[in-house]
Amino acid sequence: MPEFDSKKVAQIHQHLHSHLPSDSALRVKALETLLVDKRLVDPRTIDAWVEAYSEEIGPKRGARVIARAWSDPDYKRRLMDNAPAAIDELGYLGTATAHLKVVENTDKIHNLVVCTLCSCYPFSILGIAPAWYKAAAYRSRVVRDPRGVLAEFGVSIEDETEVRVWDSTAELRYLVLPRRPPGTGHMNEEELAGLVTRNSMIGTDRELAGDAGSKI
Amino acid sequence: MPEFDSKKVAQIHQHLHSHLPSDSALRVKALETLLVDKRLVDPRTIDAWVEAYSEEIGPKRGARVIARAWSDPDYKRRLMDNAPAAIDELGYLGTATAHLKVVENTDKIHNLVVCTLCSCYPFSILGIAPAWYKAAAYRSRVVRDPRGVLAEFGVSIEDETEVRVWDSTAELRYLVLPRRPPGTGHMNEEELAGLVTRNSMIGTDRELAGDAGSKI
Amino acid sequence: MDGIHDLGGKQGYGPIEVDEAEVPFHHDWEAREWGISRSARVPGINIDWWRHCRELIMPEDYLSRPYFDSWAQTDFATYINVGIISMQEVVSGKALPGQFNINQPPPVLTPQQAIQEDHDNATRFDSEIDTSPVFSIGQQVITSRHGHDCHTRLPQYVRGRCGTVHDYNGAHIFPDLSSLGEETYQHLYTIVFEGSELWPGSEGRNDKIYLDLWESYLVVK
Amino acid sequence: MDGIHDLGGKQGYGPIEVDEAEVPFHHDWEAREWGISRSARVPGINIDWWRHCRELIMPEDYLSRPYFDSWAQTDFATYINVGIISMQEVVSGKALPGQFNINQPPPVLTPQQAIQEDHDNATRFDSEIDTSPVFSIGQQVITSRHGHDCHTRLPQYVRGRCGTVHDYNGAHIFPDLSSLGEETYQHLYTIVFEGSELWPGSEGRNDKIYLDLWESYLVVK
Repeated sequence: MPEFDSKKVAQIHQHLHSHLPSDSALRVKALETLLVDKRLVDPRTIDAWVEAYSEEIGPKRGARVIARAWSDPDYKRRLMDNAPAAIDELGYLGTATAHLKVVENTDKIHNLVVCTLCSCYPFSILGIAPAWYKAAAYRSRVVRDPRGVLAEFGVSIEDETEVRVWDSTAELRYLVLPRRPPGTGHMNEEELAGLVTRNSMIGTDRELAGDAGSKI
Repeated sequence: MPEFDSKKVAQIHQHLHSHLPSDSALRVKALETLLVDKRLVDPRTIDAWVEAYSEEIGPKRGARVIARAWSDPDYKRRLMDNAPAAIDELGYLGTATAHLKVVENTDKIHNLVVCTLCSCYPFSILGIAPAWYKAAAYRSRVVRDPRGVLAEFGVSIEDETEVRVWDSTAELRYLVLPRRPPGTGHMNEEELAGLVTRNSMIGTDRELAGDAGSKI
Repeated sequence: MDGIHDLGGKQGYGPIEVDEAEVPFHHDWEAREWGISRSARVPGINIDWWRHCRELIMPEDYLSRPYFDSWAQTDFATYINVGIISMQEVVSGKALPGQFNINQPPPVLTPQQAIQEDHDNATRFDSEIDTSPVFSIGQQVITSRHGHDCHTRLPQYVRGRCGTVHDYNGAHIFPDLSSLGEETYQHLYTIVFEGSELWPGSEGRNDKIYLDLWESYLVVK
Repeated sequence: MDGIHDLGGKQGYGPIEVDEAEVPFHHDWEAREWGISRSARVPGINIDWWRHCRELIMPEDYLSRPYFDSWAQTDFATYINVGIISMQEVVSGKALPGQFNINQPPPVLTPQQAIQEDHDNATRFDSEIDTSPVFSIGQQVITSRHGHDCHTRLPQYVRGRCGTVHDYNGAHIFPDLSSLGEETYQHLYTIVFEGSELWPGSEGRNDKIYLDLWESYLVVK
């Protein structure tokens, strides 16, 4: 059990600053080596997690949730009411999504998600967060100047549109439900999922194309 | 004339981050080389300033001011009323001291000086600021936990003593007038000046020894 | 703590890398660290304590080192703190005899089992509590003016500010105490702030900022 | 700007190097930079603009590089900004033909002349102005809740706080506009704050914090 002593940990960080190699790959290698030697983890299990999050768990899951919500009004209702249960209808409940909430874009509202204090992210439906989501520039700026940040992503927002920024300060996580692009009435769920970009589910993308191939 | 455009300067800093050598000595050498080549400065003039601030302009000046204030009640009155004029009686007016103020320690009051926003310092009477004065640790902590900072300097302050922290946010500068050590009634000004430490004039030293040799 | 991690509204961090390639991992070591973080857990190191340990990274390292690198450093720090890894072992780069190790081999998972475990990791952080929530939806509240020296989830940019209760989320584990090893629960609200309440020069911009805040962070207006 | 430079009260910066050797310069390059900063001035670069340019250094560089190194970088940035040095010249490390340079050789000073010039550098920043000061000594005031995007000398840790006017210092050049090239003057006060007004857990500690603040940073309580 830790002693929960901040001063000690701060000192450890100062020592690590001096004693760890400066190259990130070497640092992580050193950590893995020690943990494997001490039987705290098996490298094959690390492999398994890497493969799970490279192949299966990623933004494709979120896109399928969005496509179903677009296609099925009852599902959308369940998703807005109780997102964890609704995503689990597809088997996507998991790490960091037990308190998921879905926030819906409309013509008058645009939603945008951040975690200013660390980098909380709904892993089991969006996979690994993009590097920019975890970087100081995005975390610092998006709550103060969301429209400027959106412009940097190539998204222009009309002045009248309300911008809602969701700062994930607790264990709630947020998924943006983007607007269904016009002219997609004929598409099935799989085709619709192909229109959904990862960024549109974070809120740094807004106008989805109705005719594109898979984006994710 | 600059355009006073923050964004442009921020971009320049990003470019400098990539293009300047990482070693500080090389960076300054590169600056000096360019400025000398462009006739903006003569290296002999740089030498002269370095010598001035290595030999003549330094905390010895401040110590002489303090010693005179201890020895001469009239001088002390003038110093408290109008520090720039009083230090110039000794010829010590100069860079960053035109709006100097002196704050006096007593048995019940301890003064401590900082500049949280940059590192303002009364150069012409104390010389070059110590590295710790300019470092994030001192600047961040001393306004929040002055007694903790003092303890780190080996100075313990009774709970009843009022601690006054002076954050130099404008062009005013502060010089702490420490208490004259007991048992020094027989000393002349020069001997008294030898008792004054640099840190006591910043406020990170409090109890001066009455019998030591030169500290500065 | 008012640490370097509390980035909301801070200025000077430059442009966002919007053209980043859309791949889960940009380097193999990032993937390894992710895998380690998923599988090599240690009893007693809860998420709030781990987050606080990440906040305690030296500010210059926090800003200059890559994200997953800071996870690795936090893992090192928490393992060292509980005595599982020694600083000597960090320096030598290998496990030393006579130090902590476990007799039983660790579990071996297949990718399919990892996906299943991810599903089982849908941890809930809420709980029933005896007291009723003090605030109701639509009510105006003011946030605390102060933080404190330990872990807290009330960012500086919303301290001492007026907001409105947008939603009530049940009682959730209180991170300020959880990070000290104490499991207590408090009512958790979603509070909405007008941008103009938070930022100079943002009047009329039609921006709203939502945060999930615990009851003790709030006072009645 | 709410930049990395605004360090008052921020946490996580570790211990102070109290055992530092008491010498003016710890490295020759520090001395060179000091000498450059004293003698190689450029018209139009006033102290407030220069300070702001230092605040604009990338936060990771601001924290990780030595102090006088940040002066050199600020010099580079301000010289580049006015067109005296080009980025090309930074890369090549030498002055290139066809770029800015001056015909007349620069002045050559002896140490004694430098000491005299230091004396002449006792610049005053105050001026008579037409209006009377709004606040009087002993009066309670509240500081602005907000900063702004440019240079300001109202630190975050005293925003929206209640203090008392301790002293009046005449009208001084207003840095928020001076850093934009506009020379205006405002009444400048010394405001004293109780530690407990600023910091959690500091009740009864008998700490007072004094700051020199311009009139437009303050409102009547």
